[in-house]
Amino acid sequence: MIEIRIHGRGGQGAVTSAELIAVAAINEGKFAQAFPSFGPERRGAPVQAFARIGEERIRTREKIYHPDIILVLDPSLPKITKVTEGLKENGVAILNSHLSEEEVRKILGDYKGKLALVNATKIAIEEIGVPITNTTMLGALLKATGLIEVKSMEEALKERFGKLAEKNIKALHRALEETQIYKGV
Amino acid sequence: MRPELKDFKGFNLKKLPEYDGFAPGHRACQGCGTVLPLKLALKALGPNTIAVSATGCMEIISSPFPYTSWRVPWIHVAFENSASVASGIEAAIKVLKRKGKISKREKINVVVFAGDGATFDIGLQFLSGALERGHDFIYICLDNEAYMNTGVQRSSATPFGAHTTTSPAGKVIKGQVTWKKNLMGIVVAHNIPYAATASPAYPVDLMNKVKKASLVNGPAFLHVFSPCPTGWGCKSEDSVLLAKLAVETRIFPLYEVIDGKYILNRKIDKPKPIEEYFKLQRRFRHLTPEQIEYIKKRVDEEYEKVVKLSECFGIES
Amino acid sequence: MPKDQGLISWKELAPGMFILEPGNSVKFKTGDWRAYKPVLDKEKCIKCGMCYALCPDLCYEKDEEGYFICNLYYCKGCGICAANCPKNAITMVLEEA
Amino acid sequence: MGKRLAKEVSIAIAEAVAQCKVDVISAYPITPQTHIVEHLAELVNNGELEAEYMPVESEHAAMSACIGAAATGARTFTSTSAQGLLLMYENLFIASAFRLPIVMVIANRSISAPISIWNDHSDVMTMRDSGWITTFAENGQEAVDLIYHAYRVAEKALLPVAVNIDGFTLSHVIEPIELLDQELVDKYIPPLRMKYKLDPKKPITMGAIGVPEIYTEAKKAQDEAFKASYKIIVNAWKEFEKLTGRRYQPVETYQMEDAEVALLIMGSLAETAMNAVDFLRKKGKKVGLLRFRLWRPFPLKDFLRAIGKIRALGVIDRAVSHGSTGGPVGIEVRSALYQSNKRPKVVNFIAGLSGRDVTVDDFVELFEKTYEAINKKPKFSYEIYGVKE
Repeated sequence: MIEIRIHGRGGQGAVTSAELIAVAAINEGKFAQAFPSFGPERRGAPVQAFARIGEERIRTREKIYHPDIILVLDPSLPKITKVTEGLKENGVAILNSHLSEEEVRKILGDYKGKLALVNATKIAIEEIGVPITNTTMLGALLKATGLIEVKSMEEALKERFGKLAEKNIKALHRALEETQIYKGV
Repeated sequence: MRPELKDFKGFNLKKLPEYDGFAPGHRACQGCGTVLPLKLALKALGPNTIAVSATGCMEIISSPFPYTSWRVPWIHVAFENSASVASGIEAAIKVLKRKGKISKREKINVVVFAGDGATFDIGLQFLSGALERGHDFIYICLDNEAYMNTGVQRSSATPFGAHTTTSPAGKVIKGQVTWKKNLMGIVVAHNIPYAATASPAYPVDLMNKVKKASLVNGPAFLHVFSPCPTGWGCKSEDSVLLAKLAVETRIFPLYEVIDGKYILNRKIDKPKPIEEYFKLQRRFRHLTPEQIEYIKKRVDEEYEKVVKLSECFGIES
Repeated sequence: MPKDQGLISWKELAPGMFILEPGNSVKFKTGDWRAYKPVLDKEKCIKCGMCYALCPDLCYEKDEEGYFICNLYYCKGCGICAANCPKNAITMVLEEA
Repeated sequence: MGKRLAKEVSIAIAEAVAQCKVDVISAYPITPQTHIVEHLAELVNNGELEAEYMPVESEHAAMSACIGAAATGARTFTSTSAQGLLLMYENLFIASAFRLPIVMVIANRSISAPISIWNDHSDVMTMRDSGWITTFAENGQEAVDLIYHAYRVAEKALLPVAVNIDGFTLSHVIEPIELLDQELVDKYIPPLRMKYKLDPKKPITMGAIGVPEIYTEAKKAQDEAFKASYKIIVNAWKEFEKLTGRRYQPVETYQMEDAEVALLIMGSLAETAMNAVDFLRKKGKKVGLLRFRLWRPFPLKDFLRAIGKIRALGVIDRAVSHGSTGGPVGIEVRSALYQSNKRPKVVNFIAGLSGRDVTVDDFVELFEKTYEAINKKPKFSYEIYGVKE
């Protein structure tokens, strides 16, 4: 079972990305679960959403304390919250950032594991016209982990966004191309 | 005028319908001026009616198991929520008609009977919700100006100065200290098609209003003056007389509000002295001349408001 | 306690304790609440129906001649009919013991 | 069979309610049940569901409207949580006494104060004496199946049914769910025909005064009907199994065959607890798990059968009964065992209040505490677990 924690700000679509991950995985015949963090936070506040994917029925309702993957939608978040908290040693941190690996590692502090970086804000503005990075970051997730097939995610996006899916799919593909992956140090 | 009321025909005292939705053998007090308008309303509505009662005297006196005075289907749920119960019934009828489970041609009246406590106080929010949602139902408030069922406690419908067990005529504070809540104003503010005041002293007028209420599409509201010999401390034979005096002294003006337009039904140019009304009731016995003076002034003011409202719409009664 | 005071087996109750017989309070006598009874003077009566309309206890029934007659099985003796008769055709008379 | 789709549990519940061809929905928003009634509003406004949608002004009105509509012969639905359930409280008793087949989903949430939107069972435990058939779902699939089941049972038993789903931890989770095909739903839930209803053609009086000479009989009749609903419930589940292959029982067991220590849980936490059972079993500990799917009527016989030969039972309550001898479930279970020859030691934990996570590690610890009770009399009649001292 793979556990994913998504960091975003209220209104950036963190919950939607968790949902899309689950939908895509379930449509592939896998088992999955997605749920938001249930807080009083409103638009703008740092929020989390969670997803689990497994080959067998998922039978836990715990929160996710030791994720395999973290997905950070907003470039400013690592400075204000410890996004890598509990991340497994062999896990992967996928971040929206225009900075270099070195600079990002500096911000993350003691994090030594695998890293994936993409300037998702830039892609989202160029492709979708708004700095909402959730679908772009899904591209980075797919690139970094291969957890879900690109086609399944495209289908999930179509199902979720209808006419607006096309732009999001474009953003997803750009992230697939532009995401840089760095091994652990 | 609303199209539903175009061909309206009133009742004739000599030829009232024979059907009574309410049966004798009920346990109301001698001379009850609350069951009287209830009986008249059910007569006006006829058998194709579903009635809802709020908790209160009328519910108690009509249904001590195994007896019921209701010839129409009737439900009592609780004190405050009869408007919501009625709106559920109305919604059910609407959808079951659409689904063909109730004949579309069948016109079923849904009517609520609730006292002043159930309407002015504890059920006001429920009434507001049901009126705002626009259900096709009739809400009849039988206002006997206090919580009679529990032993004559004051409500927000109790008139200024009246003695009740929770607004007693004490040595310092003499009876109810607040003016009666303007319920009609609140109801009319919901922009419902039909609202009216009525009195059992004018039985045909009351029945006509009930019939109009049933004819309009959407919510209708009747505020009915309902004398209570037990709670008011009057003779049982005087309840109709008091209902009449309340109109003739301008205390309880009779009017209708159709689509927001006020129609004064009975203009009282020479009002009877208010003392005539007071002296028949023990609840007003303690009133000081100052209190009476204040009441007179305020009654005239409130009456004039209704006159002005009806004049500004220019509809003659 | 006799059945008509409500004491019946729980097995005989309709679901919800619903009463299935509409208006069965007609069986219940309220006439014994009365101290005074209304007496009609047919000479004065104009058959206007005011007593019929205003009786809170639904006592009045029309007879074959069109007079409204008080059913003393229900009449509680409130006197509203007498007080509101436009022709003073009804008088309240003390019940004989 | 229906298609397996990724759905938020609330959305799936709303779709199942729609499949049951509900006539009247009365709704008032309260977190975390809102998604259910929002989706029903969408279905009605998009013309996908022929029903009257009543956006009422309070939960009290919501239940009142359900009573009115059900009394008129309509199939009804409402949903609420926490304070909303408490606001409709007096109506709960009236709905059941009137034998009205109302179906309600409660997205369980803790009661104020302090105000909290998160999940526990303190709301539903307040209504345990209200005469509602009460079931608890463990996961999204079960939540949906319990909806179908609720209409079938409610209308056969003429009693209202409350289906409980854990707020957020179920209501807001997306997971794979299979809705039934419409034909199967139609087969399972025939059209509602009420023998007694508000009908001018056959007038009846509902809600007469129960004088002292009849109130006791009325309650006895209601109680007998309520107890008799057990059979209807079990049969409805059997029928459901025949149609779908999905098996439901009043008391679910996990690894109970040879268990010597067990935990008893209701709702979605039981799934997490299974992982603790697996973990301890691997270490050779004979532990098992019990779960009440049916809470009212209380499945006494199933429970006594299910406990097998355990020596200690840890009952996990998700509500406090202040100053009592245990949590609501703990009290009930002890009382059930009193009449039985089988008397495992019972320890009672109150855990997972207001969304406080109960993890696999926690369940392992709770098993250990329950083990201790075999040889050592617990010092407490109940323990609020995990509280910070």
